[in-house]
Formats: sequence, structure tokens, C-alpha cells
Amino acid sequence: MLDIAIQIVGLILCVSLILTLYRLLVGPKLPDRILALDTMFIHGIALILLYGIAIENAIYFEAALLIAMLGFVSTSALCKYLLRGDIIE
Amino acid sequence: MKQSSFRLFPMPFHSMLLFVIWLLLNNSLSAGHILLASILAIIIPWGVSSMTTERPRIKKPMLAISYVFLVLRDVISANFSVALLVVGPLKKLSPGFVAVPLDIETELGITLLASTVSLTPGTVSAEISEDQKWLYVHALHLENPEELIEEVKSRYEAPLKEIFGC
Amino acid sequence: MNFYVEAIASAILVFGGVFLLVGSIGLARLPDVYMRLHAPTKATTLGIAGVLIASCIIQSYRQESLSISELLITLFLIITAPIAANMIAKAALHHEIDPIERTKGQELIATAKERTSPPAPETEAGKETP
Amino acid sequence: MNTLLWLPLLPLLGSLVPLLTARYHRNVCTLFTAILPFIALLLVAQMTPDVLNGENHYAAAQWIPLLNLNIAFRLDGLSLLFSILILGIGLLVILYARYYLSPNDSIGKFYSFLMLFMFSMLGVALSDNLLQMWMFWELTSISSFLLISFWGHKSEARKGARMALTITGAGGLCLLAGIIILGNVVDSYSLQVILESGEIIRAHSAYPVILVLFLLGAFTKSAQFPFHFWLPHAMAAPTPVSAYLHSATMVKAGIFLMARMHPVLADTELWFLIVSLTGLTTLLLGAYIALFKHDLKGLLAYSTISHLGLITLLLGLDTRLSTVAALFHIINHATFKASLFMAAGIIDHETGSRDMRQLNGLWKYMPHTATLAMVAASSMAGVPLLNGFLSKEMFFTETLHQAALGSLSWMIPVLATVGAVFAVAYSMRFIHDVFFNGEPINLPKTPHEAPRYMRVPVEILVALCLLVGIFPGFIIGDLLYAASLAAINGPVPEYSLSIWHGFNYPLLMSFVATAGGLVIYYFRQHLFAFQANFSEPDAKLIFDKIVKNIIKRSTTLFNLLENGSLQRYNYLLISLAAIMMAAPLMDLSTTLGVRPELPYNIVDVTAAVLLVIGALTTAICHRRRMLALISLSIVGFVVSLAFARFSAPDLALTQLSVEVVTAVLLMLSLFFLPQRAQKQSNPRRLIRDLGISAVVGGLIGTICYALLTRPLSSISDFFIANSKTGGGGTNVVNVILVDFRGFDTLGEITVLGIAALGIYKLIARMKLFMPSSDYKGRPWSNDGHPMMLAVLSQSLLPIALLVSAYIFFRGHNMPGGGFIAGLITSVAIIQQYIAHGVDWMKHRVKVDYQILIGSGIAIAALTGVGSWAFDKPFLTSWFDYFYWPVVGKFELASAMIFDLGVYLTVIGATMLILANLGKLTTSERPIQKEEV
Amino acid sequence: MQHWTILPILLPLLVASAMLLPPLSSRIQWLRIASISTLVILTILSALQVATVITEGTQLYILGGWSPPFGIVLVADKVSALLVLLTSFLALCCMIYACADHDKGGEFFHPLFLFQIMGINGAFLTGDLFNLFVFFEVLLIASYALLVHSGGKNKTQAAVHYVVINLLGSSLFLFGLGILYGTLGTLNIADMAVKISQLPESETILAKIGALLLLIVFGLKSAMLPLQFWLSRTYSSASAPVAALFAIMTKVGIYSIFRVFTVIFGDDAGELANFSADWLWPLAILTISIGSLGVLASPTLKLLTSNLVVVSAGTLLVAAALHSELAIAGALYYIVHSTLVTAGLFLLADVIAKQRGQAEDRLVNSRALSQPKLIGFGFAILALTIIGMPPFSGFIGKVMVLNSAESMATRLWIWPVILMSSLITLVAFSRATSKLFWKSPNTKNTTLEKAHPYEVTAIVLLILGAPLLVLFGGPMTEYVIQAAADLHNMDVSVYPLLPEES
Amino acid sequence: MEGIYAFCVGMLTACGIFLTLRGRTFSVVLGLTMLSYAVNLFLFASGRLAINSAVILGESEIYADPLPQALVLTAIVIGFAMTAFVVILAMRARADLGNDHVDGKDPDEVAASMTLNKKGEIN
Ligand code: NA
Ligand code: NA
Repeated sequence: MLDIAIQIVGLILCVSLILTLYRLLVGPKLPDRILALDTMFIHGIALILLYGIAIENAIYFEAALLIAMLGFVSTSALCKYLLRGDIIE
Repeated sequence: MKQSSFRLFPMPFHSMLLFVIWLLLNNSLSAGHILLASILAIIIPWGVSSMTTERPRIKKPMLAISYVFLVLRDVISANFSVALLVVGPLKKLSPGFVAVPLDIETELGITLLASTVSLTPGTVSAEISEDQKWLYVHALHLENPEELIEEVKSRYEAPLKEIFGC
Repeated sequence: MNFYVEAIASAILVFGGVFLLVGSIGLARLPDVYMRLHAPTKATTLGIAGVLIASCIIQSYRQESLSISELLITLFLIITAPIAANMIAKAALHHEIDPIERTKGQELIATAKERTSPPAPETEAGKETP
Repeated sequence: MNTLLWLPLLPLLGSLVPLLTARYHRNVCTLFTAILPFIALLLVAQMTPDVLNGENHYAAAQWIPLLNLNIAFRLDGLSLLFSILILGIGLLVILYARYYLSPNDSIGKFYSFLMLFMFSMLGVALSDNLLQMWMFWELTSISSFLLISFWGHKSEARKGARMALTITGAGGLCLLAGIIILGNVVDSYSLQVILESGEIIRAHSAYPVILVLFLLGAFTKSAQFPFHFWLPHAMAAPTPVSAYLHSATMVKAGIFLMARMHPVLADTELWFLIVSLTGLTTLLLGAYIALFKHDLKGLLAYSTISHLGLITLLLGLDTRLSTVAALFHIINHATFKASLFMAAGIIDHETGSRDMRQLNGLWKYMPHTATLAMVAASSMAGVPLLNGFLSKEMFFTETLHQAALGSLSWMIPVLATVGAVFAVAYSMRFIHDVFFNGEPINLPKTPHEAPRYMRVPVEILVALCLLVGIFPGFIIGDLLYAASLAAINGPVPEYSLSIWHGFNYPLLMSFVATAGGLVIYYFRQHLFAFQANFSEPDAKLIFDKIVKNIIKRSTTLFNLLENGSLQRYNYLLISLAAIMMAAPLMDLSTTLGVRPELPYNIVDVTAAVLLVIGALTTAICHRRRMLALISLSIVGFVVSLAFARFSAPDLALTQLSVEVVTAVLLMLSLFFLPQRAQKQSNPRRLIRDLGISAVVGGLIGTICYALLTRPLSSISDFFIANSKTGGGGTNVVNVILVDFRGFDTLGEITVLGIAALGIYKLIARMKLFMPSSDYKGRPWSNDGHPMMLAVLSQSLLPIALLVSAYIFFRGHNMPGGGFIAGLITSVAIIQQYIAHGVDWMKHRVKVDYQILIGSGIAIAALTGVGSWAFDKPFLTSWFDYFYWPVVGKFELASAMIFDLGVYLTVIGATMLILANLGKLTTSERPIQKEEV
Repeated sequence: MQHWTILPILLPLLVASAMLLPPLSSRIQWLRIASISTLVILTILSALQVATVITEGTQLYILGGWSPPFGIVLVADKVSALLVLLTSFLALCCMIYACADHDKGGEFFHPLFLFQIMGINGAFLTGDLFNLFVFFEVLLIASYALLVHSGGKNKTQAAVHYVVINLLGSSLFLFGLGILYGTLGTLNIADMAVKISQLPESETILAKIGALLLLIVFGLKSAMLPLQFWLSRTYSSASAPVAALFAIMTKVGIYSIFRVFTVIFGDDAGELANFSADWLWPLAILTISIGSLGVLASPTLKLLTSNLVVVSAGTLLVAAALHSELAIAGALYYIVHSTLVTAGLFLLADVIAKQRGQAEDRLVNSRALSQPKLIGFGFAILALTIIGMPPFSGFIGKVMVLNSAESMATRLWIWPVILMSSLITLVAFSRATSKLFWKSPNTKNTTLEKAHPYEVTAIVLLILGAPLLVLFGGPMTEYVIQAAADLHNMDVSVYPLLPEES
Repeated sequence: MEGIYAFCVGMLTACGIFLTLRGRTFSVVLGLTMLSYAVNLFLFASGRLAINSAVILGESEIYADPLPQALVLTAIVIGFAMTAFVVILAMRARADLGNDHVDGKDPDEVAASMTLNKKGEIN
């Protein structure tokens, strides 16, 4: 049963990622793209956790944690760039 | 500006948080980890205390906990409604901006309020006025602006004010 | 694996997956940037929380000890998602991206961008408490 | 020490003497300068009897055995003859120069160069090792360059010197090539060996090459046609130099070489043909042109060329006697030509002119000098009772007795006579035009007799001309025999040095020459008029033009190739890589190996799609820089996921954290760079670039696939087996990093530290334009530090630090480690900078990041040094398990200290870069310059 | 004694990192004392190392006690010991020169300089291919930073090209490394040499590609055509002591070619034995040609010197293509000679530039030098040496290389090119001499600054090499031929470096 | 799987090289970064691909080749240092030279000045 769930969620994540990619490519504006990128990061977390579940191993947990932390830094830096140009002013 | 005197826990809340997080991270309650967690919970706040500004203390911890559960419940319920809105016909959506006047004054309070608003039904905090008196909110489906403002103020702002006692 | 545990975990996992999908559908489908913001902030966050909790359950079960470190990620995301949304909204406002036409309260965009008080009609009604 | 070694050494030491004595009176300087070569001459005199008795002197010492290059000297007849000429005439020139040089000239420098030249020339003459001889050969070129350019302020001196150096230098290089080949043939550079191996060499297939290369060396040095043109321009040198270099020494070096190698290289058709024809041509050409030179030294220069041609012709003739004649003429030419140059110098010195159209009737003003000059010139013309006559008679004799040109051999005596005719004519001109022929015209100075001692050298030389001319056998007989013996390296044929051989063809030829010469001189005006029809090409100008042209062309070509375009350089680099990858790959029959492939699923495909589209978007939209940056982030993100997918958690973590810092850096740079670039590439370049990119991408992909599908047996099992037991950690990758290959990591953090220092340097004096608006002209938002972000970032900082501590501590056993932890800490601090700005941080964080770098690297390195205390090599790790009551069992390892060093360096480096970049712009911010 | 082999790397590293720390970092005098004393010690140490290598043979240093092929090993054989000595001595000279206030042109000169030395020495000493990459990067990043020392548009511009090209090069290095590891499964150079002969055929081709990629990278470092373009601009724009130090950098590339292509892909590499020669031939000859062209085309003395570096690189590549013991020996001799001379020329060009005012080192007429005799004397020796004129070291190196071309066919290729380049250099230098020393109006300008005693010392030290290398030509050539023999002999160069059982 | 992987590496290489051949510093920096991804993946591939075999002792049954992983880690760090340097260098070049072309000369400006030169040229 879990296997099926994993496969379903895997499929869902693929569709989701493609949708996010679509938004990222289409835009139309930079904030849209940043939003898409941010969403992609979160999908990445989901993907890694799902992989961890699938291979029955928790060693990728830190990677997920790091994406959560660093993805946020990335997003805020990008937005700061749009707002101010200089991100470390 | 502050601390001329030494304090063991310059950020008590954080110290507690760090202690818990360490144990969470290690998934362990062994003595060694508890010791390490304690050490880190003391050392790290020392290191970063110079980089933090004075924070309002939580005056009513119990209320804070119930607020957290309130928000969690709202997050889940909000999501179902948003899910329906998102998947349903888009033509029916009538988005809109509202400006919520703010009574809460501390930066932390405003941040928490804005975050709550973003996490809960169909609203996203878009901007805060420079004087920190207004919270601009975008709603996915805005039927009645007044109602939304009222809900934000009563449901979230009021308890937050109470928690921080201001 | 215990059937019930597996069933619960699978359900939560799929639940999370569905919300992740909803978030992405919203992101792809909604017509303007302000509306799109809602989808990832809420649906995706909830979705990821679902996956995380499922992971918690499964890994705890497998390791035969409580494994709740995933909660940390959940916590993290719940804290950061609104801020990220706020930053993106600020950026969108700053770039004067127009919302779709039927958006209400469009007059607020200009003041929001400048971070001043909203125009007079709205500020009426003595809402400001001294 | 062998006496022979002193011979070259004395002049070498002598080159220092004038520099040391230059500050005293020039008489003192001259005297002291002369001492050492005089001693050398005495040494020669001491050894002369032995040599004349057929006992050669040798001296040798080992130097560079690998090259067969040894210090080796020999004094045989030939080198004796040259040594006497070099030292004897050298001493006379020293005396002469004392009076010739003006007080403005630095006589010390002059003498020093002269002695250096004397040293080199003696070295050539005395060398018993060909490679060593070549060294001296080149030294003569260099020292003559210094001498010719002694008056460096004069353009013609500079140009003349450069031309001489270039031509003789080129010849020298040919000679070197010849010597090396010759050396390889006989496996030695020793003359003793080589002179014995004439047969082998002549029979060797490389002989023609050797011969040509040697002759190129000799001909350039001895100004043989067509390399003769440098010599007249070397006349820009002070006259003592000309007297020395162009009579007895420098130009004779080529002749010497031919004589020296005669036993080895001569006696073949090729030799006869090349040498005799070249000599003949040079003889005629020099003699003819000499007649038309109005410049005294010009006349002498061409006459020198002509006489060198004569000697060469003699060496090229196929009789042994001709070699004797050549050697005889070497002596005679040295004496009369040196004295003539000196006389010309006196005339120049006392009248201020060398132009024969101005110089007339000097007999009246300087009868003494005139007499001397006339005697010497007569010798040059071949007047009986003078030495020139004797060798010329021998020459004529030899031209009659050869068959080098087969049935055309009759031409040689005829043409020799023609040359002699012109020789008489120009000698006549030298005498008549200068000392008689009316009154001087517009001379800068009133002519008068030269100082007493300035004439002494000339007197001595002229006396020699007479003595040899009258008592040839007595004066020179033995020496000539010894020299001939050496040059022939076999039985010397019978010859007679008497003045009178009866009436014979040579005498007739002499008579014809004299008569013809007088006739031609008489009708010279007609000839001059005829010659005036041909504008004489100025070799100096032509040479200069050629050199300039070559330089100009090379500059154009070079700039064309190296046009300063990085795009081209990159393209070349990549193309070369493509070629080098493609060429071997074509030999690979199949890319697919035998290793079974892994299965893939939909997620893998999706990730690949993300990666590819991200990469393509970055490439296509690189002008929309922000979009490019965002798409690049996708790529980096997917790469991290790929690392996780393929069992490399450490890599995933590292890639993720590096990714963010890189993105931040790129955004910072984007602020200062134009945020969008206008379209620029021309379509052709675009297609070219697309092509090469696709090719290289395809090649790399193919190679990657080929690798992936082939099995690998590597050394890695060792690491897996020893990680826990030997390195004390279960995370093998980390143990490799901090232990097995900790040295790499030490280097890696050093790189990071250096990069930060370098970046600090770059930032230090950067003057940037601060854009006040984004690319669409929108002014920046007024919200510098969004409140919510600031509040949250503060709260996140301690958590992030905790996480980094977590990652740090677990690194040895689980994914993580100092590097990732350091980056997480850095990112957490960067987040504070982003949220609060530099000014806010400046007051709160007072860490000197430079110290972090320094101490980080030092800690890591000292951890390694620590193992010395236990008598283990650098970076030997140590770990142990401890048990404490409450805490339980835990591990301590030196690798953790090493990792701490890594951690600190990473933080220091990252923050030094970012914080300084931030600081810089903050202080400039109020200026708000508009973009240009 | 036991740890000597690593000191040429460790000592500069430790001193450099100490220079970033408080007591040392603040005062320029202290930094200078630290730098110079470090380099003096280093020179002495490396000289002793050479002596040790002569008496005791190749020295191994097994880092971390992990014996090869698993751990990283440092190899001080005759080749690397010599080059480390050369580097240390060169660095000392450059540092002495820099202490005449050239080090004040920007921050961190001293630590960066020492890091650079560390990188170069590391590259010479390491016996591990990936570690070689790491040290390449160390020396490159340090060179990037040193290149921009004391600022200016030219330096920035040159740096952009230099850095980008070298980053591309580093990418290729890793591609090559990946292929070699992917086929051989090992990184230790000695171990690779053993494994390469046991490779199945289809993998041989892959290994060949990897090796060729490395060849490009090393060629890029050593200024091989068509990758030499970065060099002249980079070197001529760097500040003098840095440019002089860079003189050794191309040699690192050459050295790596020797190491990799005579040890791994040398005579014993089975199918791949000496395969690089086919590629090196044309490239080497073209490199000399284009370098000579550049020598003629150079408008300034620094550019001229830079192009001479290209010519000498080409000459060394010829030796690499010949790959015989004699050729490598000649190349080693030539490396020592040309490094010292070109470094001396770079420094001298700087002194000349300073004394000629606005004309700087351009080969045009200008005012006279303030110390014409001193400078002229030095210039003459350096010029003669680099042209390859006796009696200085140039001709011995050149003759050795010429000599090592044994067949008539190879001679026909090499000799004309090498000899022509000598002639061209001769022409260029006679031109330069007349522009720099003679054509200046004879008004002696005493107001101009004279060369600083440190500057003179540095140049004199470098010039000393020219006669000394000839004077001691016998022992020197003896040494290099042994070194080359060691490099060629698997029994000496490889097997002792591996554990006995394998 | 290997095919997909190799294709991606090739693609990254191609895009990276295309970008490094552009004329603006920023594009070149992007290209170098992209190329370093390709390089890292390639170097990683030299140990072959393995799924669910992270080299943490006790966490997997079979282990991937750890050595390339360590090498790639080093390469990533070095690549990061280099990218950082080249990024700042690009900024410095803009500051010193006034434009962001890799050759320090804006082709447009150069073209403009060339036409000027040709008119006034004597040489
Ligand atoms: Na700033
Ligand atoms: Na900034």
C-alpha cells in the first residue's frame, strides 16, 4: 500500500514540478518566477523525503532541512534584489 | 543599549527552542545529547545576542499555545477552501486588496499577525505601511472587505495583543 | 509494517501529495501574481507538512523509535512561507504588476507600494484606536 | 696550469685592466692594458720553437662531459700563425688607439671591449673542441658588436653593428647546427678526433649538410658574397677597430675555419665548387666596387672583401699548394691592410675627412704617413719586393693549375687577372687620389703629420711588408710551413718563397694586372660616369627596411592572431579540446559497455527535464540576466537532487549550500553589471558557438556514457574497509576528506582563503557606478530592510547556528562536516546582512574575518603538524573512544580539529567576501551616481 | 630530516596563514622579515633536499601514513627537488625585489606570495594526480590575486582573460581526471603508470582522451599554442615581482607534462606509449614560431620578455615531444636557465621603465637611464643568455635540446625553428638595446630615481645564474641527465612508490 | 538511467560552453558555473552511478564509490572559490574599464571609434 502511495505521490510531484516549471518559464514577471522557484524548492523537499521513505533510509533528511533553510534565504535574496538592487546594503 | 550585565540566558525562549531542536535533530534523549543541547542552548545565544534587538516577552504562555492550535486548525480548514477555489472555476473568484488598520505595536507582534494572515483563509499579507499602522492584505476571494478586516482583527490580532500584553 | 500504520501513513502521504498538486495547479492556473501567491503559501505548505508527517510516522516505525526531526522542517516552513510570500508580494507591488481587472481595492496598490496609509475613504470610521 | 691556458686567459683578465685603470691618465691605461697581451705574445714566442718543430701544444680540462664540451686548446702551426697575428696586431692597435680616440671617448671601455674581442679571437684560433670554438666564435660576434657600436650615438654605427651581428649571428647558428651534426657523426667535438676522421665524415650522408652549414658560418663571418654587405657598414666603427677586425681577426675567423676544417671538409667536388666560385665572385665584386668608393675606409672595406674572396678562392682550389698560398696571403693581407686602415685613420684623424674627393695632395702635409701608406698600398696592388706581390704570384700560379671547373677552368686565371687589374686600380686610386691629385678641398681641419707614436704601429707593419717581401723565406718560411702542415694535415707540397721565379705566366699576369690597372685608373672618370648610371644599393638601408618590414609584418600578423579577444581564445581552447576528444573517440567501436544500466522512473525523467530546460533557458535567455540566474538556480538545485539520488548525501548538502552563496554573489554582481545586455553576437559567431558547444557537449556526453556503462575496479574498497577502523568515522566520504586525503582538503580551504584575500584586494579600490534604478528605470523601493524579514531572520539565526553545529558534529559519521557547517553558518550570517544591512551588522559583529581565515588554515595545518610529535607523517589522524559517567561513550578525533579549521576558513572566506562587498557599496550609496 | 619533503609546502602555508593573524599582519616590516627569512630557509632546505636526493635517491613522504596508492604521497625525486629549489630561489629574489615597496601596492601581498610558492612547490612535489589539481588551483588562485596586485586597468583586463581561460582549463582538468579515474580507478601517478599497461583496449581509448585533456590543461599552463594567447598580456601587465615569479608558472605546466606523459604515458604504457608526441610535435613547433613572431612584434620590453617565455615554453615542449632522456635532461637544464633569466628580465624591465619616465619600457627613443652602465651590463648578460649566446647558460640548454633530436627528420623540423627563434631573439634584442641604451639623447638624467638596493640585489642574484650554470655546467648536466633517467626508468620512478605486493 | 545522466551532463556542458563563449562577463560567469555543474557530475560519474548505496557504513548494503564523491566535494569548493573570484573580478572590470565586455572594450564603442580613426589615419 505504501508503495502505491509513494508512486502516486511521486507522480503527483512530477506533475507539480512540471507545472511549477511552466510558471517559471512563462512568468510573466520576475516575482512569478521567484514564486515558482520557491515552490520548486518545497517540491524538492517533498521529493527527498519521499525518496527517503522509498529507500527506507533517513540519511537525506539533512538535505531536506537544508533546502528549507537555504531556499528561504534564496527567495528572500531574490526579492530583495528586485526591491533594492543591492541585497547586502 | 542593553545588557551591561552578564546574563546566562540572554534569549531564554530561544535557549529553550534550541534545546528542543537539538534533541529533535538528533532524535535522541540520551544524556550526552541533553548535555550537548544544554551547552549549545547557552553558548549560541551568547554568540548571537549582540545581533538581536530586545523582544517583548510572552506574557501569557497558555494563550499562546491555544493561539497556535487555533492557527493550525485555521490553516487546515483554510486550505480546503483554497483548494476548492483554486481547482474550481476561476471566473467566480473576485480577488481584492484590503488595508487592515493595526493596533498591535511591536514588530514581532505585527510579524506574527501578518504571518498568520498569510497562512490562513485566502489571504496573504502583502505589505506593511512604514509607520506600521496598516497591514495590506490580498484576498483570493473577497466578498466583504469590512468583514475580512473585522475577522483579522478579532480572530488574530486581539489574542496576539493579549499574549504580548500590549 | 503494521497495516494500520501503513494505511495512516499512506493516507497522510497522499493527502500531502494532493495539496502539493493543488498548490502547483494554483500556481500555474491563477491569473495574476497576487492570486498565485496564495497557492504555494498555503496549499504547498500544508502538502509538504503532510509528506513530512507521513515520513515521521514511517521512519519512526522503521527505526522503532520516535523520529520527529521532520517536524523541524515543518516548523521551519510554516515560519518562513508567509515571509517569503510577503517578500514576493512586496516585489510584485514594487514592480507595479497589475492585478486582474476585477480585483477590488486596486486603489490600495499605490499606497501599499509607497508603504503609506491607505487613501482617505477607507481610513474613515474611526477605526484607529488611540 | 698549462701555459697554453694562459694564452686566452690573459686577454680575458686583460679586459678588466682598462676598466680598473681608466681613471688614470690614458697613457697609464694604455700601458697597463698592453701588459697582459704582451705577456701572452711572449708566451707564444716561447712555445713557437716547439710548434715549428712539429710539436703541438695541448691543454684540456673536463667541463661538460654530457655535451662532449670540454675546455680544450691546441697550439699548432695554424693557431700559432693566428695567435701571432691576433696578439701582435692587437698590441699595435692598442698603441694606435691611444692616439686615435678623442678625450670624449671612454678609452677604458674601448680597451675592455678590444681585449674581450682579442680573447674571443684567440679562443677561436686555439680551440681544440669545436663546440668550444663555436662559443668563442659567437663571442667574437658579440664583442665586435660592442666595438662596432662603440660610437652608439651615431645612427650608422648602431645600424652597422646590428647588421654585422645579425648576419654573423645567423651564420653562427648555422655553424652550430653543422658542428652538432658533425659531432654526432664522429661522436666527439675534439678537433684531434675530427681531424683524423676526414674520410668518415666525407663519406657520411650528412656531409653535404655539414659542409653547407660550416660554409654558411664561414662565409658570413668572412663577408663572402652574398653575405658581404655587412662589412662596409661595419666601418662606422672607430678606425682602430676596423684595422683590427677587418684585417687580421674577425673576418679572418671565417677563413680560419675553412683552413682549420680543410683536412676534414675539403677534397670533394662540392667543396671546390662552392668555395672556389664563392671566392671568385667575392674577389671580383669586391675589387670592382672598391674602385668606386669615395670613402677611404669604404675602398679599404671592399678591397678587404675582395682579398677575402681571393683567400677563399685559394682554399677552394683543389691543390694543396693553393692552401699554402692562402695562408701566406692571410699573413700578407693582415699586415698591409692593417697598416692601410691605420693610415686611413691617421688621415681621417688629421684632416677630419675620409672622402677622396676632398682629400688631395696630402703628400705635402704628411709625407711620412704618405710614404707608409703608399708602400702598403703597393703591397696591396702586388708590387714586387712587397709581401703582397709574393702571395699574389702564388695565387696566379695556383689558378693556372687546377681543374675544378673542368673545361671552363681557363676562366679562373682570366678572372683572377681581371680582379688583380681592379686591385691595382683601386690601390692606385688610394695613392694618387689622396696624396697627389692637386690641393685638398674644404677639409674640416688643416692637415698635418700625425703624432710620432701613432705612426709607430704603421711603421712596424709596413716594415714587415717590406721584410717579408724581400726575405720571405727567412722571415716567414717556418711559420708558413707549420701553418700549412696544420691546414693540410698531411704532407706539405714543395713550394718556393723566393722573390724571383723567372719569366712565367704568373709574372705575365702580374704585368697585365699592373698595366691594366693603370689604364683603368687613367680612364677612371669614364668608368665613374658609367657606374653612376647604376644607383648603388645601400645595404644598410635595404637591410633596415627588410628588418622593419619583417617587424611590421610580424606585428600585423601577431595582432591578427592575438587580437585580444577572449572569445577567440576560449574558442580555440575549446576547439582543441573537441579535436583531442573526437580523434581518439573515433577509434572506439562502441560507447556501450558491459555494465548493466540502472532502471529509471518518471521522477528521474522529470528531474532531467527540469535540468535540461533550466540549462537551456539559462543559455538562451542569458541576456535577461535575472531570468538566467533563476534558471541557473534550478540547474544547481536539480544537480543537488541528483547527488542525493545517486547516493551522495554529502555532495547534495554541499552543492545546496554552495548554490545559495553563489546565487547571492551573482545577485550582488548583477547589481553593478548591466542588468540586461543588448543583443550583440553576430549570427555567424552564434552559429559557430552553437556548433562547437553542441559538439563538445555531445563528446562529453558520449564519454560519460561510455564510462558509466563500463565496469570499474578502483582503490575505493580500501577506504570503505579502513574508514571506521583506521579513520574512526562511518561517513567514508568525510573520512576521505579529513583523513585519507586530508591534504587535498587542506589545499582546498587554502584555495578558498586565498580567493577571499584576492577578492578583498579586488574590492579594496573598486570604484563602482551605483545604479539608482533597475533596468526599466524604476527607482529602488524605499524599504531597505523589510520589517518582517528582519524580525524572522533574527529568530532564525540561532536555529541556523544550531543546525550548523549539528552538521559539524555528525560529519565524521553521517553526512555533514566542517565545510557544510561553515557554509550554513555563513548563509545564516548573510541572511542577517540581507535583512538588516551592513551598517546594522557592523556595530554588532566585530569579527575580523581575515583572522578567521588565517586561524582556520593554521589550525588545519597545525593539526597535521601535530602528528610529528608522535613521529608520524603530516596529517596522520588520531582518534579514540572515551567513556564518561553521565555522557556515555563518545569519540574524539584529530580530524575534528582539522574540520574546525575547515569550518573557520569557510566562514572567514565567505564573510570576508560578502561583508566587504556590502560595506563598499554602503559607503558609496549616498552618491547615487547615474549610470553612464 | 624526516619531514623535509613536505616543508616546501608547509612552511609557506603556515607562515602565510600566520601573516593573516594579529601580531604579524599589522606591520609591513615584520611581514617583510617573515617573508624573506621564510624564503631563505626554504632555499636552504630545498638545496639540502637536492643534496639528499643525490645521495639517497628519491624521497617519499606518505601523508597521513596512508601508503600509496590509497593516500596522497609526496615525491621528491631529482626532478622535483631541483624545481623546488629553483622556485624557492626565484621566490627569494622576487621577494627581495618586492620589498623595495612593490609590496605596498595592495593588501595581502606577502601571504598571497607565500601561498603561491606553496602551490607551486606542491605541484612539483605531489605524486597524486588529483592533488596536483588541487595545487594547480592553489597556485592559480594565488596568481589571480597577485596579478591584480597594485591595480590598474591593464591588470584588471588581463586578469579577466587569464582567469576565465584558466577556469575553462580547470574544467578540462577535471574532465580528464574523471576519465582517468573512471578507467584506471586510481589517482596515484605511479599506480596509474602500472595500471595503464593492463587496460583493455576500449578503455585505452578513453584513457587516451583523458590524457589528452590533461595535455591541453598542462599546455594551457605552459603556454602551448593555441593556448598561449593569455600569456603575453598577463605577464606583461603584472607587477614586476609577480611577473618574475610567474616565470616559473609555465614550467609547472611543462613539468606536469613530463610527469604525466613520461611516467604514466611513457615508454611502458603499452598501447599508449608516448602517444602524446604526435600531438606535441606540431604544437611545440608552432608555439616557438608564434612566440618568435611575438618577440619581433613586441613594442615593450615586458611584452618581449613575455613572448620569450612563450618561445622557451615551445622549446621545452619540443623536448617533451622528443621525450628521450637527453631531451628531458636538456629541458630540465633549460627550465632552470630560462626561468632565472626571464625573471631577471621582467625585473630589469621594471627598473628600466621606472628610469625612463613616460616612455616606460616601450622600445622607443626617450630620455637616458639614470644608471645606464649598471643596467646595461645586466641587460647585456640577460639578453645574451636568453638568446642562447655563449658564454652564458642559454647556449648549453639550447645545445642540449638540439642535440637530443637524433634523427635527421626530426632535426629538420626542430632545428630551423629553434635556431630561427634564436636569430629572431637576437634581432629583437639588438634592436631593443639600441632603443633602450643608445638612442637616448646623451643628457644624463640624475634627477630620476635610481634602482633601490633591494632591486639591484634581486636582479644580480638572478643574473648570477647565467654564468654559474655554465661554470658548473658539468655537475649540472650530470644531475639533469640522472633526473631524466629517473623519470624514464619505471624501476626507479614508479615501483618504489608502490607497496611491494602490488 | 545512465543514458539520461550522460545526456544531462552533455547538455550542461554544451550550455556552459555556449555561455562562456559569450562576450559579456556575466554570461561567462553563468557559463563557468554551469560548466562546473557539468564537470562535477562528470567527475562524480567516474565512480559510476549507484542508487541507495550511500557510503555511510551501516546505512546501506552495497556502497557507491566514495572517492569520486570526495573529489567532487573538493571540486565544488574550489569551483565556488573560483566563481566567487571571477564574479568580483567581473565587477572590478566593469568598475575599471567602464563596460562589462570580456575584452574591456564595448564592440559598439570600438566600432564607432574605428570609423573615426580610419578617417584621420595617416599611418
Ligand atoms: Na552595501
Ligand atoms: Na551591497
